[in-house]
Amino acid sequence: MSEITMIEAVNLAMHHEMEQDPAMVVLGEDIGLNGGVFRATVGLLEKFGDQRVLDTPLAENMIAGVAVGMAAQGLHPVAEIQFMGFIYPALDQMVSHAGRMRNRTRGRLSCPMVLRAPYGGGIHAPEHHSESTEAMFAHIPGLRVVIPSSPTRAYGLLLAAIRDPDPVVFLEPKRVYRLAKQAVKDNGEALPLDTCFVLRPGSDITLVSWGAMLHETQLAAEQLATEGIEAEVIDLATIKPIDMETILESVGRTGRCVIIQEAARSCSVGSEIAARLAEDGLMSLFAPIRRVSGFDTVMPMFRLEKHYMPSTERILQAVRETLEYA
Amino acid sequence: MSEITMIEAVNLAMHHEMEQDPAMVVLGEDIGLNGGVFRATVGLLEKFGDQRVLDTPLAENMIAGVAVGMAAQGLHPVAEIQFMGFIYPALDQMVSHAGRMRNRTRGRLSCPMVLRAPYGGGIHAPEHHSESTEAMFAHIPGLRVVIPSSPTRAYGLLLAAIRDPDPVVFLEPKRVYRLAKQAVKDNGEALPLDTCFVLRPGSDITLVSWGAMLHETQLAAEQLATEGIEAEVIDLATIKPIDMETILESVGRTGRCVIIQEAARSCSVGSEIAARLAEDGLMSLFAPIRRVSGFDTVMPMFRLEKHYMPSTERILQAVRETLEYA
Amino acid sequence: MNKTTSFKVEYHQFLLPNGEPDGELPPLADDTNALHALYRNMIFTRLYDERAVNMQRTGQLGTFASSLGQEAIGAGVGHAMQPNDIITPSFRESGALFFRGFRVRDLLLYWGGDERGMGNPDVGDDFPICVPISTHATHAAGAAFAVKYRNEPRVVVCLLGDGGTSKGDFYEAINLAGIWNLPLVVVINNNQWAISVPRTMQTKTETLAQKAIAAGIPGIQIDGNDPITVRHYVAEAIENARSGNGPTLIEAISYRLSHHTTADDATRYRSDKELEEHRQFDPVPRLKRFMTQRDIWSDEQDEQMLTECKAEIEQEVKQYLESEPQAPESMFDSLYAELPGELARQRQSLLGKE
Amino acid sequence: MNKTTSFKVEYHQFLLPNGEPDGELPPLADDTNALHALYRNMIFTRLYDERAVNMQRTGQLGTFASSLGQEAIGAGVGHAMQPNDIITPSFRESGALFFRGFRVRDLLLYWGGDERGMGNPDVGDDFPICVPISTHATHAAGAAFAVKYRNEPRVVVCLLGDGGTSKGDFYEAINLAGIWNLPLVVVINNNQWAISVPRTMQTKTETLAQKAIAAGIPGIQIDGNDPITVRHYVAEAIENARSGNGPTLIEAISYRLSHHTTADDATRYRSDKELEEHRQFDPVPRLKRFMTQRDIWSDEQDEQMLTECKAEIEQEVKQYLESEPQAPESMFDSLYAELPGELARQRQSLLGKE
Ligand SMILES: Cc1ncc(C[n+]2csc(CCOP(=O)(O)OP(=O)(O)O)c2C)c(N)n1
Ligand SMILES: Cc1ncc(C[n+]2csc(CCOP(=O)(O)OP(=O)(O)O)c2C)c(N)n1
Ligand SMILES: [Mg+2]
Ligand SMILES: [Mg+2]
Repeated sequence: MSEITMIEAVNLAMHHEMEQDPAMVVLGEDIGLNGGVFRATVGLLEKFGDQRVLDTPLAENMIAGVAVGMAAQGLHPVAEIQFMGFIYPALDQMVSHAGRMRNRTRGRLSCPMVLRAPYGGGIHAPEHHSESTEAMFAHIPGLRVVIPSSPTRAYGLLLAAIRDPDPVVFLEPKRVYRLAKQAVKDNGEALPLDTCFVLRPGSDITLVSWGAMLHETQLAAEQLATEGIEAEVIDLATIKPIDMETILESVGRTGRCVIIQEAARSCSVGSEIAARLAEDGLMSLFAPIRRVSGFDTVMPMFRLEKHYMPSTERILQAVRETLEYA
Repeated sequence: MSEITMIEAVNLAMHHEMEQDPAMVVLGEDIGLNGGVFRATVGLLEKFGDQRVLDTPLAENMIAGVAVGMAAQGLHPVAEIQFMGFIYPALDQMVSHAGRMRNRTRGRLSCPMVLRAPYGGGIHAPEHHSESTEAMFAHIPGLRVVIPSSPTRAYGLLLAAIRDPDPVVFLEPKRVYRLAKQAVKDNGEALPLDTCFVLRPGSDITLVSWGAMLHETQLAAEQLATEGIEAEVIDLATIKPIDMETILESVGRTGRCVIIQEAARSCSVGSEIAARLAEDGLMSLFAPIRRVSGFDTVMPMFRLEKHYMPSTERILQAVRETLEYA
Repeated sequence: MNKTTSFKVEYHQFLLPNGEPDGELPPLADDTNALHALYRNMIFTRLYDERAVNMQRTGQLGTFASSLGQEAIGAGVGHAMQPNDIITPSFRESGALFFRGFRVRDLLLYWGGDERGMGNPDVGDDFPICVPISTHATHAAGAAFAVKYRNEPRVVVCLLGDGGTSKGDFYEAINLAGIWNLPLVVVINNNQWAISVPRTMQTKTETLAQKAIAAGIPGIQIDGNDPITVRHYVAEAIENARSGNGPTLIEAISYRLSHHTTADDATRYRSDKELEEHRQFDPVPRLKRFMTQRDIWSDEQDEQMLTECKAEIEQEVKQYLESEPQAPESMFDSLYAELPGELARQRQSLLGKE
Repeated sequence: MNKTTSFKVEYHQFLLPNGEPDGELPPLADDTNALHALYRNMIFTRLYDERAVNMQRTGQLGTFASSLGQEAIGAGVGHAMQPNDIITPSFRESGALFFRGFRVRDLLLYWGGDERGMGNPDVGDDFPICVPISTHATHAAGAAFAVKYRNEPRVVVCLLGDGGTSKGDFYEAINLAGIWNLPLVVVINNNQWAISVPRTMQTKTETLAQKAIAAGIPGIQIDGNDPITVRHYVAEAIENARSGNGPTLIEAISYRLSHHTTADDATRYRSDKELEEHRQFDPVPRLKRFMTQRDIWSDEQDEQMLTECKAEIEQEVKQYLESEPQAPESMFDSLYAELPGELARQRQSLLGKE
């Protein structure tokens, strides 16, 4: 069992499942011989051939639509969108068909597909290569939306996504792709698609985050620990559905909550969590729920991206204000 | 000054502005000779000719993209998407270009376009004809999103949208199109694009809603009034930006808030309002913030749509629970 | 250096509008059973349409799209397909769907606002009616890949309209079908109108079939009001695809004799003159005349078939009207294979048990 | 009845790869100033590319897309346009952008992650670089409508790649341009690759030019590595559009001699052999040889021009490197004409003044 990066874990999960599941195919732009622009699909073409690893023409709407058609006819397509900034043409298929096929046919047909895409900023990429628009997908009924934050969770959650009988949007925080290594056991064990992960227990305040922002969130928690403040850090992991039990239980104990996301603020996943806390956990709150998030601006080009993305300092400031609130 | 319906008010505003503004053009499917499937553009072709009133081929992505191109070159296009259920192919253009043109060129180019679409349920329409996905647009930086709820506000807000130097998504609750008439003065006066309308003052509870749901919301408020409960009813009207001042001020007085929307619940406009209240108005709350909304399911086909859409009863129940909360 | 690459698009027709053959006929013209089946399907569809329009008027149905005048396309396509083939229909192809095993009550449920219409479990793998124009074209390509991947001798047929050819989905799908050599037949029902937008405002091309050239696949134009032509060329394309020879685009030229839907008033944008001129191309009398001339159809048979079809339709209408509505909570029950907890709670709240 | 409609696509080339003329040359071949300008632009672009790739390697620039080997397309297009025309560029057409008035520092700013690159106020109405493939094709159509609407004698030129022809946007845009008879020229830079996907996996068609047939507009194929051919046929199409004769699609055949971008490693998917074979078609030596043969270019001139170009580029690089970063709050300042209140508060919070 070797230590691997998150991108390697993504690759490993696909290797594992293609071996197990002859109905699984992989499709997308540059995913064949090139192995994907981030190398997520490296080795798949060589191992499984060009009828299971399909380089497509350049058309994201088509990629998603073809995946819907495949999935409705018994295949398990895992489609890659090269960057989340190019996912919007695929959104029509996700909202109009993927999320509806089972419901519309009362279960006669279904849509067991996965739409994978790297997302988020922080790697000095060109325009349109750094977006975080998971909220759009989390608003769409009939989908699941999953965001891993570490190699082990990427492996287990991607396996679960591929095996899930319904469409899953699987967003990979590309800043984490090679950030750190973890020992990942290739044992084919999937993780649940409806459960948060408590990365750090704590009793003073609850920090909820997902994807790459957990890095800064955990740094903040470590800093706080040196000051004697114990922050509970929760990795949301499944953006849709949201495991509110875990969050409510935590906030029930801490009475304080800061939500940290890279995405723009308005109508976001952070909004939803805050709204649910305000609905179901209001009376356990000692302080307002703070959201530390991207601004409601276009993600700036990379020279300024660090000012857009929440920093450890911004998180700490929000935590301090929340703790000091009386 | 005659009494007119909302759809007539929409039509009137376009007539008014085309008269004033030679750079304004109207485009979309069936908007010419047919006058639009809801008759929003009736008479425009006859009056302004086929170079200003443009029936397009059937392609929503193209309609939005062409509008972006027109707007960047000095025209003021008002594009119609026939139903919101078909707006998703246009979303790519709105997020990737319309909302970014000014920012990306540091103001060298801009995008003064309007994307109009009827939305929402309740008229027994076929599949895909009853969606409310305003939240997706409200999440997109650089856009404005506006939803009128009456003939006068449709007239004034649409004028404002057309004159606004930035892209505006203008969503028309089709259930209200012919619901009631109002006297609308064709005086060319626009309404502000960043201000709520308080439709009914009240001191016991704040009800925030927009679009067609204001109908049920106002019915609920009337019912409550007969019971001696004074609900303040706020028409959000501008979904992006949100006028939180007005809402916070109201909730500051009432201490209780119910948000009513037709859209699915997760990551919605209602989530955003609740989150902001939980952030900036928490300590004035006597009770949890309730959201009465569509479910996180596919909008059912019309035989069941009334069970999906919030009813006056569901609103009343939420209000009562909020009032009784101690 | 100057080089030239050339392309062509052919137009085919067997029966003239008056039912007379135009040149040599295909073997199909001698297959009485097949002709009877095509004719019955067209009559059945027309009667169903008429009934459905009336039901809409009396509030028993929602917005409805008739295929009046275009029945030869649905009939020809439906008859040309093997049971195991897969259809991805638009919303205007009731005739084809009847051949595929959808019942009148299924379609009435669908247009009556009830999901169960597309849920008929006996229907096999066919796709449900697709409302967002041309979005099903890529499904058809994906489905065609799936059957090819499994080496199944099945073909996918996608139906869309003239308006549908303006949408990116259509091009993206046929382009993929070309390069992946998929067993796919795309049939354009060119009924000359997309609601109020005439074919001539949809695209500058002389034909819609030539759009195939952009995908490097064969494209042909056929008389879509001649059921023999439709059945023949669609079957040829299907069997060609089944043999591994890849996709075909077929433009079937027809005319929408009805309003766009019951929500539309075509008199706003279409002249009576144009409408009347097109009645002469009606596929139903055309096939009837051909069969009568050949002595394989009589007025008595016609009468009897009409009576039978009407009875069957009434029987189905009755089933539809008597169908119990779905329970409100059904909106949750087919959404996911397993309902997530947060939705289970929303479902409870719908039931009033929060 | 059988009828056949026919279509064709022509291929044009003036200079052979070795710089020899292939048949009769156009007047442009005698326009020394024009040839010098084309040549200088190609050289300048190549030097700029080289410099930019180096800057990326040393961390002074972000991901960068070179146009090595394809300079004739940018040069020919840029030179063929009138100042008042409008370009909608892809991300790989630096040469055309230099002709349009973008400076090296503008492009470096852009690839250096700074919005000001596309903000150069001297640039007029040209569209910024478009990263999402082919999404600018519809902008081009909209812009073409705008100038036509105002009766301005202007033409819009849209540049996109072979990969870009697979995307629905492309078809939707040319279809509209056809039916609306827009003053639009779409030039496909067919450099044979879309990152790792070869032209042959992108579409089954023999040419990309034939995709024009789907829109009912003229489509031609030209040697995109011959700057004289590019300049000539693009100018012809532009002037044709200016005269009210509508759009043209031009497939300019070239080859990407570089990696896709600095983030790409083409050796993973492309053979050295293929790459080496294509070096013979390089447009830069081709034009140089032609000019030398005609005695309108000398080695001294070449040397001098290289030196001048390098100096100019260095000057610009210096400007770029010395540019003060934008203030962080600039991300708010060009978002709306007037910043909404809620964003003004977010802006304050960025400044640490909540
Ligand atoms: C994407 C999309 N846009 C708009 C509509 C609304 N609409 C329904 S049918 C139709 C016209 C379709 O024309 P055509 O493809 O020729 O099919 P026909 O109705 O003639 O059978 C339109 C615009 C839709 N259903 N989907
Ligand atoms: C919509 C979209 N999908 C994917 C990408 C990522 N991407 C950037 S360039 C490229 C290939 C483009 O190929 P082509 O159109 O031939 O242009 P070239 O790079 O060869 O100039 C891809 C897939 C993108 N920019 N936009
Ligand atoms: Mg039609
Ligand atoms: Mg290319």
